[in-house]
Amino acid sequence: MNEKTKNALLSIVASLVCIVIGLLVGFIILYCINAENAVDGFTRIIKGGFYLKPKGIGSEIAQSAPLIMTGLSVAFAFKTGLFNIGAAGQYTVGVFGALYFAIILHMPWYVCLLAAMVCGAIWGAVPGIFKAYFNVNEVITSIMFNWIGLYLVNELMYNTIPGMYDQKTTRTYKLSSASPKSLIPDCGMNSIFRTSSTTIAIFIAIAIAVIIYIVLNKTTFGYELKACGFNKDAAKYAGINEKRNVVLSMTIAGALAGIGAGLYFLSGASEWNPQVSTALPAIGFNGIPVALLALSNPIGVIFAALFVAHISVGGAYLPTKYYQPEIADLIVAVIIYLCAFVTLFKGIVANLFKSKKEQKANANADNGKEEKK
Amino acid sequence: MFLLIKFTLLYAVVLMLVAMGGMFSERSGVINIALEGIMAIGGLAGVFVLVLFPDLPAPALVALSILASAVSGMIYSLLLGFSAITLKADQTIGGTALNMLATAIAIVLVKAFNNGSDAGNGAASAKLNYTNAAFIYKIGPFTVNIFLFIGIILLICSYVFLFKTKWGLRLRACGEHPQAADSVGINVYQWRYTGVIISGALGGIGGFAYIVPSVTTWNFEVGVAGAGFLALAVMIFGQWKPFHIAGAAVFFAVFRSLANIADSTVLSHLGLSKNIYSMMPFIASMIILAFTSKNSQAPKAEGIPYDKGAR
Amino acid sequence: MENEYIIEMLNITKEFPGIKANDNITLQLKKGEIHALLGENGAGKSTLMSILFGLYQPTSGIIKKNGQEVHINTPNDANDLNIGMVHQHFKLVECFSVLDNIILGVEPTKGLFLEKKNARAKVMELSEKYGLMVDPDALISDITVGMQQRTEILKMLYRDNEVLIFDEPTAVLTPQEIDELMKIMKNLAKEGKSILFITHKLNEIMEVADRCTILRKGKYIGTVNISETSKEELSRMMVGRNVSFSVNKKPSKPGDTVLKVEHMTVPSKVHGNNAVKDVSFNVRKGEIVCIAGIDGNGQSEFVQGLTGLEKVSGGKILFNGQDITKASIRDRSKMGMSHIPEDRHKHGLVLDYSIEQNMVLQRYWQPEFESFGFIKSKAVREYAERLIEQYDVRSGQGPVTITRSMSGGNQQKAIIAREIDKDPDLLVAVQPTRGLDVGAIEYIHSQLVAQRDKGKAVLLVSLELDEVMDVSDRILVMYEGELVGQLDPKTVSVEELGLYMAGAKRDPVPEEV
Amino acid sequence: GCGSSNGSSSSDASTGADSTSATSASASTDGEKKDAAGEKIAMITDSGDITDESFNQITWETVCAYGDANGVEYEYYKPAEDTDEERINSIDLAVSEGATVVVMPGYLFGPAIAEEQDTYPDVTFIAVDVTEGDIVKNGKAVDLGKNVYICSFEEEQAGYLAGYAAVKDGYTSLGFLGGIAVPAVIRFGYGYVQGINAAAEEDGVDVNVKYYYGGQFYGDDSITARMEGWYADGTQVVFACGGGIWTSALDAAETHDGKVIGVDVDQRSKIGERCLTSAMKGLPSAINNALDSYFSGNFSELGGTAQQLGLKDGDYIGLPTDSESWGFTTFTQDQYETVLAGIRDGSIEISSDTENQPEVGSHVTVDYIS
Ligand SMILES: Nc1ncnc2c1ncn2[C@@H]1O[C@H](COP(=O)(O)OP(=O)(O)OP(=O)(O)O)[C@@H](O)[C@H]1O
Ligand SMILES: Nc1ncnc2c1ncn2[C@@H]1O[C@H](COP(=O)(O)OP(=O)(O)OP(=O)(O)O)[C@@H](O)[C@H]1O
Ligand SMILES: [Mg+2]
Ligand SMILES: [Mg+2]
Repeated sequence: MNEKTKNALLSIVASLVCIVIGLLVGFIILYCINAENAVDGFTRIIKGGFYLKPKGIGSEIAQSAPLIMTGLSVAFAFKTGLFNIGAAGQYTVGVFGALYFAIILHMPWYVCLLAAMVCGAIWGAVPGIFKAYFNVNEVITSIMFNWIGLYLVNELMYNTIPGMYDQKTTRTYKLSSASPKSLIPDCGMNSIFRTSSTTIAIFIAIAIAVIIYIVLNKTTFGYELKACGFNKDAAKYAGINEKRNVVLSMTIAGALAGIGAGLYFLSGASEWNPQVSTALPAIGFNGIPVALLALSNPIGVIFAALFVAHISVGGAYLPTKYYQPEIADLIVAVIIYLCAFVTLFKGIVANLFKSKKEQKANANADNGKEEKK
Repeated sequence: MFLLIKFTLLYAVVLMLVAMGGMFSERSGVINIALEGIMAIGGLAGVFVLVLFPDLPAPALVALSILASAVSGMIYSLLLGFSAITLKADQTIGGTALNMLATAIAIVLVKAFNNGSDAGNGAASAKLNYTNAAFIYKIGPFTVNIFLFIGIILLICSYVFLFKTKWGLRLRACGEHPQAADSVGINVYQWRYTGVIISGALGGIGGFAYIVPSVTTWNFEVGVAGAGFLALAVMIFGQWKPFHIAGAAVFFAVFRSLANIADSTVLSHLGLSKNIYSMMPFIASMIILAFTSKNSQAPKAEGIPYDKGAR
Repeated sequence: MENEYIIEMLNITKEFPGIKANDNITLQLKKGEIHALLGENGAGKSTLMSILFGLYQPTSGIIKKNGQEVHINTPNDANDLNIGMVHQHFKLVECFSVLDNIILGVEPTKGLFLEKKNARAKVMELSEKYGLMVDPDALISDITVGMQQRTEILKMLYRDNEVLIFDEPTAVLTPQEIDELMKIMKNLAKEGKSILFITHKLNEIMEVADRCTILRKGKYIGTVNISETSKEELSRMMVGRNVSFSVNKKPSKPGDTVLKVEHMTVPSKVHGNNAVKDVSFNVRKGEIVCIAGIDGNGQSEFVQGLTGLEKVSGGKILFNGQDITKASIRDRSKMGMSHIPEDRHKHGLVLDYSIEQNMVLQRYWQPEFESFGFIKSKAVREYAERLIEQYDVRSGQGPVTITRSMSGGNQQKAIIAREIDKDPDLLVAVQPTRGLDVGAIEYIHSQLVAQRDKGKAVLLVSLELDEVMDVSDRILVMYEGELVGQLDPKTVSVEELGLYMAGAKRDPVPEEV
Repeated sequence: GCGSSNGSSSSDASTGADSTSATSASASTDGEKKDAAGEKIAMITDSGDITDESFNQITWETVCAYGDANGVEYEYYKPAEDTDEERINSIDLAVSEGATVVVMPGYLFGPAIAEEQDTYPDVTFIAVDVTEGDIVKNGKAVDLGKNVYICSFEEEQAGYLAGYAAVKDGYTSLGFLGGIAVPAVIRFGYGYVQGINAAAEEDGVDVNVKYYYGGQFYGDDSITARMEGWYADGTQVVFACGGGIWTSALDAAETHDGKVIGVDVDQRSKIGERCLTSAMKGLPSAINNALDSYFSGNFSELGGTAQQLGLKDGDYIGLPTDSESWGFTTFTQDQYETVLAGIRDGSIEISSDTENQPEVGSHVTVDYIS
């Protein structure tokens, strides 16, 4: 078995360990709060959308599309040595781009999606520039720009630009009425799942994930980006413009998050409420655990996102008689905390059968020296 | 005007305390993104004390609640220490996870508490109300809260500890060159834990100082609304030095208070919306960071897990 | 005569994942003696000393002090046993003052607070007594390597250590400074201190040591009295064969100029003024020009300026007649400049990439390996396999081995292969043999000479005097960022070279030869 | 048992007249009575939580009280996301778990009702704060099914009363602190301004009003700070109109000796003697009536209708008149009665327009803070 496949296997095992432990802790919490309903509640979480077929599955799909994108956003940045905690902000600005082009300009959906992407990209680029040219830690910048983005978008939608905010619903105007042609086509999926916002968004997201995978692993561009991520100095030594690459990868990360926003809001799933300025969209932050769980592998992100969407939807089916809705959040958060250690689990699992191999390696290296003399 | 001063002091103390917390952690070599979460936990613990023992004598209540916030902050920060120091996991990621966890924990605890307290059926809110009279003093036209004094004392203590005691010397050595510290018999792990735990205490008190003097009801669904992150910016702006941090804190606090009371000052004529004002401190800090961190004094070994074996 | 030995390390074995750094080694140190520890790179010297100093725990074996078995689990224990160590890589906190570094760990306090007055007095007294001149208030980042080392020694003396370990202390010093150190060590020994002294340099051992223990590939070879042995015997014990100390090569026949540097000036990262000052010289086809000098005299900055890693603040660089002063790193590489970097881990390799990925680090973008933005993985694989074969780079799984898992020697070979195979007009080699064993060193030297004989230009930057003397055709000495002399290795003596390196001697360097 | 940490109990949540009808499922005439056993009341929350101290909480508490009084099972559901789809899913979930009556607070449920009323013809839907205009299915308004009863309130009347009374009581510097600017809140606020205007014009006194939406249904430090700014700047009374947001107004009022006007229910019990009065709307009574008519088998009367409940329909709107809740000094109960009468017979007309701000006379200056 060669290095690559072995490595992949390790990663998968490690992630599964995380999930299992996370769920276990989750169950314990359920049990502590209310013992006799713990099993029922837990099965609901495990079943996720399947507890309410077919609609649940539909909304699960609808929710995983943006999650995949924000997950990709974070994962992509990780691969290039950056921690993009700003996906939430880039997502928010992306929402504005999508909805402005839809509600005000009545553009077809793909144009709106592009707008979302561009807006997200801009919001990602700024921290990149700060990192590359002022050496400000991108984590701090991203956090700042999350809030700036939120306030800015709310200001624009609520106070500045007339015609986006609907007094009656206290949300932005529904696309179904304001600009139906801006809705992402559903190709009959809505009728299958008897939902209103299960669209081809999921396929777009998966396609993009595959593209990102190819870019990272098969192209010179990806080679450069990863080189910067692993070792800035070596990249510079190899004649790679590492500053430019930092900006680029943050821009791309932002673009991905922006697309995520587009995929969600252009599927008519939801409208933006510009009055609420205390919380950033959770989908943005959940991109982090998704990326971690996937160990930053673009393909892994797809499954990680499906999983997170799965248990979040499932969490909503907890009987409120016995469990507050936050329990689900707590369990997700616990899993996240464990994800911080995926790499660790990986190391542990690896060491179990790595050491022998290494010895061999060093051995032939040394014999080598002997022969020469 | 008096109001502006009042709120500036109020926020400045909070930001200063938390930023100094971050300083201790990073001086020992551990980046502490988790301050936001630590604040929430510390605030929660303190408030719980206020709710549970409302009829303690004021001084005892103040002391006990502040102690509770500090201790809970320490305990929560241990989670960061465990992941970052013992398990050598990525510090930023661990911190982020702790932030997400903190709000969830706070909500669940408060709701469980409210449920228990009136045998409700899930209708319990994530809010706690309490009285804060014991914390607030009127000096002439000024209203100040006890945390102002605590803050000043802790500021001086921090400075002395960091630059005038052997512990400070050792702590800083661990953040700058852990191998060197190790080679002269300083236990790097132990000192990094110390740094993280101190940051937990300051963060916890900071969270409590943020919640209690300003209102008598707190909705724990919002955690501490980004104050912890702002404190991180304050710390960088303050170049990891106590008194610089204090200055930076005041600077940010002015913006924050203006955002809230602008419409009852001359600024009301500008007719700027609250969104604009809320943006200001963040934009200001970005600009400042851009200029300051070119020659940043960040501890050299911060963010790098220390591994004895590695050469 | 119970315990004539102050320290005894008996049957010490230390294993690291995949390697036995020490294999059943016994070392006995007499009171008041200077005991040399000799061995190739990677022989296990530092490891053994690290064990004595409590940084590593031995896999097996025991340590005795004055006959009693002791357990040294931390440097603290070592300190308590009055054992001190000057490390191969200094362990000083850059942004602390000399004094703070000395007292770190044993800080004198009055009540809760630091109390440095007496400490300063004691340090000054010690530096008087042993002639260790330091400025107690200077920041480490601002002082010379020599003073940093004196600080390290004072660290030990301040702790009243009686067993002093020096790990390759002379590697960074000029012959003059070395003589200084030798005197100091003799002094210390006279004062009753017992000294363990690691070095690669036999004549140093012959000069100061009383006895010498030799290691090879982690194994104990033997302990000899210096009075009863010779350099030749020592070296034979060290490498297990007769070593030819000099590289055999034909005289060079230089062609026309490849590189011409005019008045180059490079600002410094650490201190305010320039690291490289108004340097001018040229390099011609078919010669190996060596820039000699003590670590930290601007060689690194000079190379960074030359290869484009840093901006030069003044002067001109002409490469094959073209001005490349402002050219990008990539362009310089395209024009035929190769660079074997000083720090293989920082610049030379992406340690988390596989060998094959590292092999194309300088040329992945060339049509040979890229089409429409995609990497031709097959071409890369074949190319890597060829180089691995040709330069015999050894590793676990061939081309897909993650570079981090390789030994330093093979990592270095991979870099050499990559850079030489570019078939450059100019090969800039910075300490190409650093941390490698004799076999690898011989091989790399022969490769450099081969380049020269193919009519290429080679610019070698080295700290190792022997390397400088053996390999180069022309020596340029750099001192405090300036070229202070151009010497002919065939005529110049090591001592004279040392005087130049120390700045004690200097004469103008012709821009053109 | 029902109740919550700081929510009001359903008894003081219902205004005057309806307190009779609150728990009288038995007091029914024709139509065969439903047997509580097989029945289940489900409540779905809108974007808020059942602890918002606003219509979600009041609805929930009313449902609890009703269920307990009549031995009917009840439960609430919180949609996973703030989307129509998830609201619909929640209804599905509720029905799949045996709900026969679904109670929903808030205009957000319009599309969900439009969707589900046909899906579950034999489930009864009761929605408050919903208008016919809200019942839209992909862009087009649809008419109510027989199994649906929706109602909204003329909050502007309550706001009007509060504002009018405050000015009549001699206050000349007032404030309005809304929660999220939802239609109901806006109607309260604009009514408040209209009432202030009317009183100011009558007495010819100059009145200034600060008008602001907090954007949330709970108080926090920044809103408290803002309120302190207001009171310090001379504001005497603040109409805290948005769930739990009153805590911020009260905190500030305490430090600067100001007054607070409560909303939805008589909040005297919560706010204390700083509570000048409360602008009440009969959310509980409306829900109780609907539930009554369902369980007494007369739902056909209400089914398919959309009511606009105001003073003309009964005591759905008003200020608390019992002595300890009556915080006014110069404003008398008689004056209050005359205004009520005026509104009832339409001689006083109050605009319910939420699109544009009410125009005011020369005596009143309103400072709308964005
Ligand atoms: N931390 C470590 N982890 C793994 N292997 C190590 C470690 N330290 C040393 N080694 C291995 O042990 C061997 C001995 O290393 P050591 O540094 O003691 O050699 P040395 O004689 O000091 O070489 P040098 O002359 O370069 O200092 C080396 O070959 C190295 O591969
Ligand atoms: N982390 C490590 N793990 C295993 N072997 C190592 C490691 N680092 C160095 N070595 C080995 O130790 C020997 C000396 O290596 P190297 O020169 O890189 O370390 P060093 O002596 O600290 O560096 P330098 O010689 O530049 O001071 C080489 O044989 C190298 O293979
Ligand atoms: Mg060594
Ligand atoms: Mg070495």
